[in-house]
Amino acid sequence: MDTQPSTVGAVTPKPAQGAKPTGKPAVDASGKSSPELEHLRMRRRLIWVATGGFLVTNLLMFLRFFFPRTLFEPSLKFRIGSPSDFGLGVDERFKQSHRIWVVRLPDKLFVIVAKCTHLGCTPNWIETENKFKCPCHGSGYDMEGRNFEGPAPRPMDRAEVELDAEGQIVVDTSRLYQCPAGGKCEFDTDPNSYLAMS
Amino acid sequence: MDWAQLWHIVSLPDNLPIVALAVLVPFYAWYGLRQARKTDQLIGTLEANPEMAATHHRKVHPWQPAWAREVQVWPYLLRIEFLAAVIVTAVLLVWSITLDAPLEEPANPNHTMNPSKAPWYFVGLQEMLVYFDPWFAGVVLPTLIIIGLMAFPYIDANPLGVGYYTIRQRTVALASFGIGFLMWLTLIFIGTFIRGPGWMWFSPGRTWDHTRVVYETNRNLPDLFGITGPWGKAILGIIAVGAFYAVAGWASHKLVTRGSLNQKIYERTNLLQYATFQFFAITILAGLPAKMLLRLLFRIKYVLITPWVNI
Amino acid sequence: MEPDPNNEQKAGGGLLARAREEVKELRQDLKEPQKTQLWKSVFRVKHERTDPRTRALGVLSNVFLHLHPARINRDAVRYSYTWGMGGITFYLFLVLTVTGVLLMFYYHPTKLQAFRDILFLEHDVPFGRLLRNMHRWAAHLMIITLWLHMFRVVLTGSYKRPREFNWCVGVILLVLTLLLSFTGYLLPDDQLGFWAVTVGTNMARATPLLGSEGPLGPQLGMTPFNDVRFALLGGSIVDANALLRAYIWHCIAIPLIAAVFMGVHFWRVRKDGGISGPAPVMLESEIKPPPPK
Amino acid sequence: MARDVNPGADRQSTGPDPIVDKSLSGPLLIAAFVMFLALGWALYAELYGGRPWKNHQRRFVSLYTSYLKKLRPRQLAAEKAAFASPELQKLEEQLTAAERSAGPRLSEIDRQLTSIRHRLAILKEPFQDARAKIAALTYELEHATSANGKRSIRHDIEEAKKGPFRVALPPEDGKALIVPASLTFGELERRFAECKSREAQLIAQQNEVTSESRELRRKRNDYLSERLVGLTQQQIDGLLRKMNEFRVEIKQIHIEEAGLVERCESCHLGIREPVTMTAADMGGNPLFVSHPVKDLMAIHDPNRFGCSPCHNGNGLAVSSVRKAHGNYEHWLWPLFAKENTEAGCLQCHFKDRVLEHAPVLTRGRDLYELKGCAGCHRYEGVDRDADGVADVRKEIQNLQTRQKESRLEMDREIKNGDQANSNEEAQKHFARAENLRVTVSNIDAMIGELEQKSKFLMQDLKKIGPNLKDVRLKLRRNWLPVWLRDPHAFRPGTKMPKFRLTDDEIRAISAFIWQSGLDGPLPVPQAKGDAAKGKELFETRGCLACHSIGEGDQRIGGEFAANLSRLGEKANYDYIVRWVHNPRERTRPYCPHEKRDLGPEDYSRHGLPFVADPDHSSCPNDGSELQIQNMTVMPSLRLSTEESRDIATYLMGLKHEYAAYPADVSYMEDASLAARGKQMVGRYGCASCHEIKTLEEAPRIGTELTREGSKPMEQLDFGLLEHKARKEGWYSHRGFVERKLNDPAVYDQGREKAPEDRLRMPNVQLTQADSRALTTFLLGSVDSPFRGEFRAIPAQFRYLPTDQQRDLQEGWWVIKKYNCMGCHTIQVGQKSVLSALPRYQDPDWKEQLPPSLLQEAARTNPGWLARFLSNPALSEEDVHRNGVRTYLAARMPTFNFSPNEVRILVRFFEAAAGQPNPYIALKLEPLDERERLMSRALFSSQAAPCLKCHLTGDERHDRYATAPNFLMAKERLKPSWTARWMLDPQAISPGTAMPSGLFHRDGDRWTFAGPTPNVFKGYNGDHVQLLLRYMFELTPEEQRRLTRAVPTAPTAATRQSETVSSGVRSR
Repeated sequence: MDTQPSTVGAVTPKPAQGAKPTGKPAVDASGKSSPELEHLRMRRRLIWVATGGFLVTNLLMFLRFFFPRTLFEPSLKFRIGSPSDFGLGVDERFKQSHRIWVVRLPDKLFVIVAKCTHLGCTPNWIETENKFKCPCHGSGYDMEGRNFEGPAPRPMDRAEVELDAEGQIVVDTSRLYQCPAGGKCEFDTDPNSYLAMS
Repeated sequence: MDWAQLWHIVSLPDNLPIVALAVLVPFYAWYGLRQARKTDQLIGTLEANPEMAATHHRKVHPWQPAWAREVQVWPYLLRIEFLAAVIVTAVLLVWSITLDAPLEEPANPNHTMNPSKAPWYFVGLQEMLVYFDPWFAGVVLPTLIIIGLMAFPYIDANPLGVGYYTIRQRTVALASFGIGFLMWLTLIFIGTFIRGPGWMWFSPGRTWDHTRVVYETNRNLPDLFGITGPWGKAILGIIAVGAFYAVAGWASHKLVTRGSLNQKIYERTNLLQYATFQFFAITILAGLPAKMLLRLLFRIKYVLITPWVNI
Repeated sequence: MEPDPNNEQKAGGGLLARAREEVKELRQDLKEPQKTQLWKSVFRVKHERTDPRTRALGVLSNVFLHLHPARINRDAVRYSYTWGMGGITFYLFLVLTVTGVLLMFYYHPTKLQAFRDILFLEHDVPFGRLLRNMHRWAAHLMIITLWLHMFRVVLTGSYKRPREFNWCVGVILLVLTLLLSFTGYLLPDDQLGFWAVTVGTNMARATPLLGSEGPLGPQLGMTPFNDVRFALLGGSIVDANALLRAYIWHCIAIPLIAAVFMGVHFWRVRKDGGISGPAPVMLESEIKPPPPK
Repeated sequence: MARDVNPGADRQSTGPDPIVDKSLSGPLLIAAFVMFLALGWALYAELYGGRPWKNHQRRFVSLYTSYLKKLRPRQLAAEKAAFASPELQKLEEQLTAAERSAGPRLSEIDRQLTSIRHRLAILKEPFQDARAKIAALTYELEHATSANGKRSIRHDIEEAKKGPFRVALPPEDGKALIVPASLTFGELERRFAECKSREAQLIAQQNEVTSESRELRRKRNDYLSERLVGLTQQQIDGLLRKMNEFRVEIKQIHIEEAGLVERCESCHLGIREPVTMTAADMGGNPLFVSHPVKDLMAIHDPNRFGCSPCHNGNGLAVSSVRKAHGNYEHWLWPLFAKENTEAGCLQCHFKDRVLEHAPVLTRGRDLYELKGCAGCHRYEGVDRDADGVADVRKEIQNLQTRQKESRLEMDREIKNGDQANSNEEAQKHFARAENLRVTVSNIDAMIGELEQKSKFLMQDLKKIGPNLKDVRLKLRRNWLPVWLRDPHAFRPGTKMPKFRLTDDEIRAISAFIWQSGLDGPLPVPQAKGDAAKGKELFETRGCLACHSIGEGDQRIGGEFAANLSRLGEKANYDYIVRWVHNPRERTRPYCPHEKRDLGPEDYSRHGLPFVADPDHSSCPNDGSELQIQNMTVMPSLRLSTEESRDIATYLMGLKHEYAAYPADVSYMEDASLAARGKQMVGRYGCASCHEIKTLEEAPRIGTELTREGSKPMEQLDFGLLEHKARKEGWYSHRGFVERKLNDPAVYDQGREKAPEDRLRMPNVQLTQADSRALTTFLLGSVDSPFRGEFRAIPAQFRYLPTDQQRDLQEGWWVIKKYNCMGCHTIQVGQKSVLSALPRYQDPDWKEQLPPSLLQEAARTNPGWLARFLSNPALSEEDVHRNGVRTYLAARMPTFNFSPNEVRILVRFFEAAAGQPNPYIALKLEPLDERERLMSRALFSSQAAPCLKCHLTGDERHDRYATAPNFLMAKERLKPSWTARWMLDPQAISPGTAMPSGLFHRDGDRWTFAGPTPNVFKGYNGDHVQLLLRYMFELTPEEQRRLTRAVPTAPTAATRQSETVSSGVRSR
């Protein structure tokens, strides 16, 4: 019944108008189809493809648009120097700037986030008793940040550490490792939670 | 002849629209008027033999009785709309890829750009500032233009020429609008291409030199007659303006009532309509060019001088 | 036309046969989606037959298309008559809206950030430059097409009774478009925009009665701090406030107003009997006496 | 079409319907296709077209990787070599030894640690579990409401604490058998705590035991790192790894607080790499080189300062080079050209006179003063003395007005007090009056101070050119016009620029100059001297530090002052003698108040002798401060009249015989010409460099250049060349300045101008390098970069010098002003002009070079230094000699520094040597009799022949002495430094003749290296300290006693031999 393929051809790109998106065989009333009609149907397909492609690509562009190439956020990754800069024990150099302690044990080095696991106060390192003591509610942690007194539910979290190309330690405080009481302890198990020292 | 300069101005991204206008407007004018001419011929023939007029389908477009008088919007109109959309998109894309939108120095109130121009579609107004005081060029005039445009259909009492291109049936309307449109475009062209640093007049192809010096002393009409007293000035001004309105009014009346059709239309026009028409015609269509010429040719700044307003 | 699956299943199905049936059905649907319930639910009309009625329904029942009548004067589809400028203008408005909204994602209307944001758009936002250019050029193009539209309307005398009011609406739309473009000009906060706007608003300063430098303005106690220009800029100079105001006018206020007027404009086109022509010519001899007032 | 016809319309069709039967698919297809292509284009532009950095980064990775690979083996070899070195071997051995010694204890500690940790591990689980349980119960207890509820919970807690907790602990001694124990919570906790603390102790021990080996290891690493140039093996590997993990992206520095965004490193990827890479290293691609000056990067860390604050350019832009470098008209801060980079420094260091890392810029500043630009073009902070005078005058006025006001106020208060109707109110008023009286007197004091200051400033006020009031006394009349026509021809390289003068202009000017000259009192007529002697003197006294002599390639000497090769052609002998004898001697004092030169008549009118010197510096007529000396920087060399005559004779002999001068210059007496001449002189601003009668207060004629670098382009007048400039691409500040400097008249080309409107700037002789330096300086002179909305160098970048740094810069102004560096070495690596002269290449003359002042203040007592600077002769009567090093031919001149400048200089030297200010001498306790004997013995012993070289004041001896007199040490030197000096002079000033190693370390004291006299037997004090104390309480008679003890002064011959043999001669 479609005796005017051209018209349909014209409108196919707007499927929303309820025409047939791709022409079903353009056969006129008497059922015979002609090469001319075939030709038109071909065109119609091409138009459909071009326009459709255009719209789809636009959609993709639209999505890409929302991911700018650069950001202006302060980075939580920072260098703290090379391992040889840290003697055995707790290093308080970065407590002010980044709220972390760097702990160096004979066999490994790791970074404790200076945040009491009880209510989030900043504990103090007490050299003489070699333990961390939280001023707020008296939670106590040993030099590895493991809680042994007070209300703290679990050891202090540790930040991810790794060595970069030039042998500098890179700390990433956005990646934390926890050791919940009773739960699975990520310390030591996860290779990124500490640096092995020879 | 400084071709580089010329090219520089013409090729400024922000001036491209004006270049486009320069092409499009003439084209469409021709495109429309061509049809108008056809129609007028048809009208001519039909006026000539009434019996043909009685039977004729009265369109320039071909028609056969077997053809439907109406067609489906879907698809016959929509397909055209779609085509238009596609073309515009393509054009816009290419344009946007090839030409970057201008971005100049960060805004700096302490450093005036020379020349500092309004956006091109307002440059016409800025150009008017040369001929009139800001309060007129910048405020009154635009308002008048807008009002004039709005009043346009209410003034036009011509019953003929609705829905087809024609000239002979609508000379007055077309002429008045045409003049206005043309004037607006001309102003834009002058403002963009002719006006250089210091808003000085640089004929096309002349180098825009911000150190250029020109001798321009403007005088006021009264000075020509050596009138100094404030009253004298005011009176002279009023006389001059009055005279202009009288003459221009008379002339335009003669024009508007030429020909039998115009005569008929004039008769159908009531006083209010006619007065408004005359006011706008004289003030904007005649007044502006007149003042511009006075200024450009005879370097006359003000005609009417009063303690409050000068024109 | 296709056989009813239920019969077949009765005929002696077994799961396999049934499944085959399902698949067959699915294929059918894919071949003729118009038949599926989903399709029907979306496009309220049956479309299997392309007869005038269906097509008319197609237009009328489609929210985007129902601005159009179902059928129009056979010659009105001729480009030679319409020039299509009105439609293009509207299309450009849509383009501007889309690109504009996208640009807003990366733009802060503050003195410190505005310019930097433009640089940011130009240099690393994906497609940022393309979008910005499109936005600007579309704006220019829109003004051109607008004028041409107006030109055509005058040439064909389409503003005449009964369309006078719609013409007025059109004029308002013209003004709004210019304002839109103008307010947008300041947003990059560069010298071009800054001085363009300064020049533009300085004219407002000279408004009679309401401007601090206009005739009779000072006499009425107009100062740079209480006149029209101040109201436009939110200050006596083009500064942070002006930027913010331009931004809000440009992105929210004026587009809304314009949209409303556009609605009216299109609505009136329909109500005033579609576009004016091409109408059969009328002859001087056929002028009827003026209608009684 | 059936369906388009209204129902009932006849169906038979006629011809195709142009609307209904036309197909649009053709145009549609094309349009859609075009649209699609356009989109493709857009994508390309987005992904590649506008993103040049993508390719750059890929190229960089490949280039850098290959470079590192090349580097690797080289470094490997270097490391091998370093390891091979004996020192390192030694360290290694020590290290292994230390580790071995620590070994057993360590292993013991480790064993204990492991066992403790094991115990802990066993204890931990039950302990923590119990603790958690108890904590939970406690919580319940706290929150329980009912009394018996609490009771029951308490009970539970008790139960919980009882345990018993069964733990199988291995015994402390770590024997294998395990005793299961059942404990209560208390015990459990106790043990846990014990273990914890034990562990801590052990770790501490471990730490302490390993400390030595750690120390050694650190040492070894340091040793390696300082021996190894460049990178170590694993560093290189690290970098290679980095390259493998390299991500192609915009590299950005974002400095939040400064609002700075720098993406330069998206393309300049090599800049911060630890390796130094030249373009050659990176396949000839200059884009990837590392920053040329690593030290600068160290001071200005890019992470804090970014790039564009120094280099300009658009840090945000990455889409094209043009945009990124800001080389387009709409970017106001285009990248500084390579040869002018240092301009960037000036933006923050605009107050600094000398910048260590910016030689070009510093040279630019020097030239600005040297060539007298400052004469016509004001530049903030350059003409310090003149500005200073003005400021002081203003300040004084303000103070005076304030004083008047407070006086009036005071009277009012007193009146009120008298009329007060209550006693305490009166008291209040009188009290206020009292305070005011104090204020008034304070102000008096201040004003006095300021007047002093202005006096000093006037003393320091100098002019670039000679005083033209003396032309008649000094010059040959017919020489003047020749000079004016082309100074560069007469004296190549002179400061005097070449004005483009027409003949009659020259006539007029010379006429005016000549007639405005003073005609008396004439210099005293002088007898001829001995030219040969004069030559010697001229070349040895140090004149050549500033002046040059000889022409073309014969030219030797400094560029600071005039080349005297043709002096004979222009000058008047008597005047030259006077000048050489004392250049500051002024013919007539000038009174700035009356604006004229005073003559004898003014003095006689008040019955005063016609003398004007620092003590008689006030005007006899109105008492205002006079300008009593010639405003020249040339100092007095304290030459005797004979010497002056000799030198003058020598100089007058220098002339071109063939030089011809116009015979008839009678017009120079023509008064009418003079009038015109005065206009000319005013117009060309001669008075800004010269003193000219009636034009003393003439204002500057040039534009101010303080902000030249940031002037809006259209304010630079390119004249008719603007469009040429645009076409040829030098329409920029740089282009403008460079061309202007090379040809000051260039922007008049093609302009129709009356002579008096033409550009006045004269041609200055500049080498390519010089004009580059000046351009750099001017480009950097920008409007305060800390203002401005979009691009501002944030305030926290501002350079805030410490007091010492400020003192340094202050001092540099003076040092440059008087060209101290002509004779002395003041900056590390800087060579004085003298040291470059042929004469001083001979080793024997090297001895004669003026001292290097690198550590001056560390050596000398500031008080003494001040005294020395203001009077280098250190004596009022016999002045024709050096104060300290009488043996030097070159003479430290008398500069007539004002106390201001003396203070500045002393401060400078103290800052340069990092000395605390003020200096407090430390007290040396006096010698007792024995010690005096001992030191006397040592001094006069053959082993330590100090007095052979050090001056003693004895004529015969001093002829050969080449070291300062010990008598001076007491007040001149700082004991601490002297001690260091005696120990190792070579370390302090390499190449000095004073021998090192006179003493050797003996336990905690220094003892004399040579054989000590017998008196020393059983003395266990420090010999250096001993000598030091002796030196610092040395008296003339003591010295005389010594000299008597020492064998008679050696003959020149012996001296020579000794010089060679022992070289025991101090500087």
